[in-house]
Amino acid sequence: MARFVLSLHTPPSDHDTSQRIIKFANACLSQGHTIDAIFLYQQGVYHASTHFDLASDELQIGALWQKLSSQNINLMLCVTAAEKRGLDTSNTGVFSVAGLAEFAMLVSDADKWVQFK
Amino acid sequence: MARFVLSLHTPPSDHDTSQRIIKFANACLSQGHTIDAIFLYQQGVYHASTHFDLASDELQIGALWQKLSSQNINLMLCVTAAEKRGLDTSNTGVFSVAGLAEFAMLVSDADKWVQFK
Amino acid sequence: MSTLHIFSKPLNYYSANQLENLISLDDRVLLLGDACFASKQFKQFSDALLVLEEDAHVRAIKLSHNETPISYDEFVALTLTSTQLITW
Amino acid sequence: MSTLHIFSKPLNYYSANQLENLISLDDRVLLLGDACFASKQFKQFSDALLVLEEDAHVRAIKLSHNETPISYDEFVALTLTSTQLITW
Amino acid sequence: MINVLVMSQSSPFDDLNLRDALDMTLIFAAVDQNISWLFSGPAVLALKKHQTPSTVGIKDFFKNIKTLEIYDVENIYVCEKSLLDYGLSKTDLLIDAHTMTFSEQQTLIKKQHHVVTL
Amino acid sequence: MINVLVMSQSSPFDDLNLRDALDMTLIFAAVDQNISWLFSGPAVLALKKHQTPSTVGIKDFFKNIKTLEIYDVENIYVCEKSLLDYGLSKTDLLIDAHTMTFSEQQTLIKKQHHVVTL
Repeated sequence: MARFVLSLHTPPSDHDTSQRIIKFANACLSQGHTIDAIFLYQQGVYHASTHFDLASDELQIGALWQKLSSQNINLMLCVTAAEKRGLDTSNTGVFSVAGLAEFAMLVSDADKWVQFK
Repeated sequence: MARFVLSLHTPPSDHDTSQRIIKFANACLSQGHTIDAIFLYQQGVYHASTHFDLASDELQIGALWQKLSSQNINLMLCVTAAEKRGLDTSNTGVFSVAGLAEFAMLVSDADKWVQFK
Repeated sequence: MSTLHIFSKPLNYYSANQLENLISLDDRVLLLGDACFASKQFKQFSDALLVLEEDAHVRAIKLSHNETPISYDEFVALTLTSTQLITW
Repeated sequence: MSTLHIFSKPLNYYSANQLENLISLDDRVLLLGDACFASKQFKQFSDALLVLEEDAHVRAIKLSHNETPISYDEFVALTLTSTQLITW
Repeated sequence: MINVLVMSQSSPFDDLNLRDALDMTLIFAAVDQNISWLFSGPAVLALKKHQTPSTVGIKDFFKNIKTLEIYDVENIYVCEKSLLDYGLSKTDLLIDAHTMTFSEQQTLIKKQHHVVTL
Repeated sequence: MINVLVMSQSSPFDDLNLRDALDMTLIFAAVDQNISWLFSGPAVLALKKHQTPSTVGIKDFFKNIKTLEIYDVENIYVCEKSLLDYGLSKTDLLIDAHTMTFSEQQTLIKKQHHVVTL
């Protein structure tokens, strides 16, 4: 069984990439692989906002992250990327605030790093 | 004297476009033109966040917007664009929340609409 | 020992990248999202393109004979049998 | 009656847009930001390119003889003497 | 009444670009301006029939594009060359859009008060 | 110790892409991995000397690129063809980067455990 790290670089308005990283993550887990982290970087940090107001026919990305987090995946966001982009880092929902060093160490131990953008 | 509407489509992490729209706006005003609105649209809505944490050698975009707003310019953001992107629309600093219709009416009366991206 | 090259947009989105010079003959090319619309444009990089089946289906795209449909499970497996991954 | 075409990135960022077919001979082309690095690439659209002087200066770019430096005041004036503006 | 042209060049699921363009088009129609919408490059794929984004949880905005005619948005234009590039013919399209050569597109641009790229 | 390659293809002031790549490069050096950074396309312009973004209020990240050597980041590579495309020679560059042909770039990629595009 392999160890994965996934990074997400697109903002939450990119619904297509958002649904794809969730499905990829679920496929990893269902095959018995480990996901050491999903890391929000660049515009991806905005996924950790808690202020979405979406119609019911829109991709419910918050609920999808919630569901993933309940499977014990480490959902992280890059704190410096977030601070520069105006994300409220004191209120990041299911994502935990992390430094780039922590992420780099997880990547160093992982078998595969897959970027989503 | 002419009436301008400016729209900003890039996120606050695009420092280059950010400083350029501010300078263009100031040049308009110093020539005696009117700016009926600066409108945040698409990723531009994130400019209205109040949670930036920037080092002192970074572009101080918040202060620049503040200075523009003190010159009586209508700083607006598109509410639907913001809600979809997770911006906290109850706390948007010097920007006021507006609908696309309000913007379209301002454009219809303006001499020039300049996009910044 | 093959690299997996991953695209999610039509080729014009990547024009700066001089891709034709960086993709080896034995590399694999996987199309996701809106890249599925543009499989013809990617043929120059690989004779046998891999296409995420679900994304092609959503876009009403019928795959041609030298395009291999890939499930999410196969996508995961592909990353493990590739020595490098590049998401362009 | 000329359209002002505004660019802020090198030409490869706009490859989908079939620009050569949409820019008329009597149109004007203004380069901002990182487009200033790539003035040679934009020569095909207009013999006389306009370049935002401050952006070129920041990037240590020396303008050649058929590139006209433009101040912010001139940029504002240009938008008023153009019938259409297109920010690509 | 002023002429406003929305130009789309993004691929259909590139962020919300096509939906933003749709909103912009509808709103200018709603405030009684003469709005046109031009699709070129990969944006022409947003007019392709039978797409089903809701099966992956994404809003079906193709449904909304189909309603443009109801809202009196009649000036929908498609770059002829771009259709060719993506192997599409007029019968593959959701709506009855007018195809345009490049020179027709130039003429369209020259008629506008405002042109917006989204 | 693993091999990680950061690939930059954005123009210098395109969002924070070049700065994100710089951060990523420095952090992998800091956690003692064998990091390489390859500049191609308009990204090679981020190595051009004498740029002064601070005069327009933008952080001078060129200063930070110059310090890479201090942090033991030695594998900085530049696409030879891209330098040519932008009329740059090695003496125009901030730092002593190694130029690479496409086939050398392919070889570099094949040596990596992880490749990240930023």
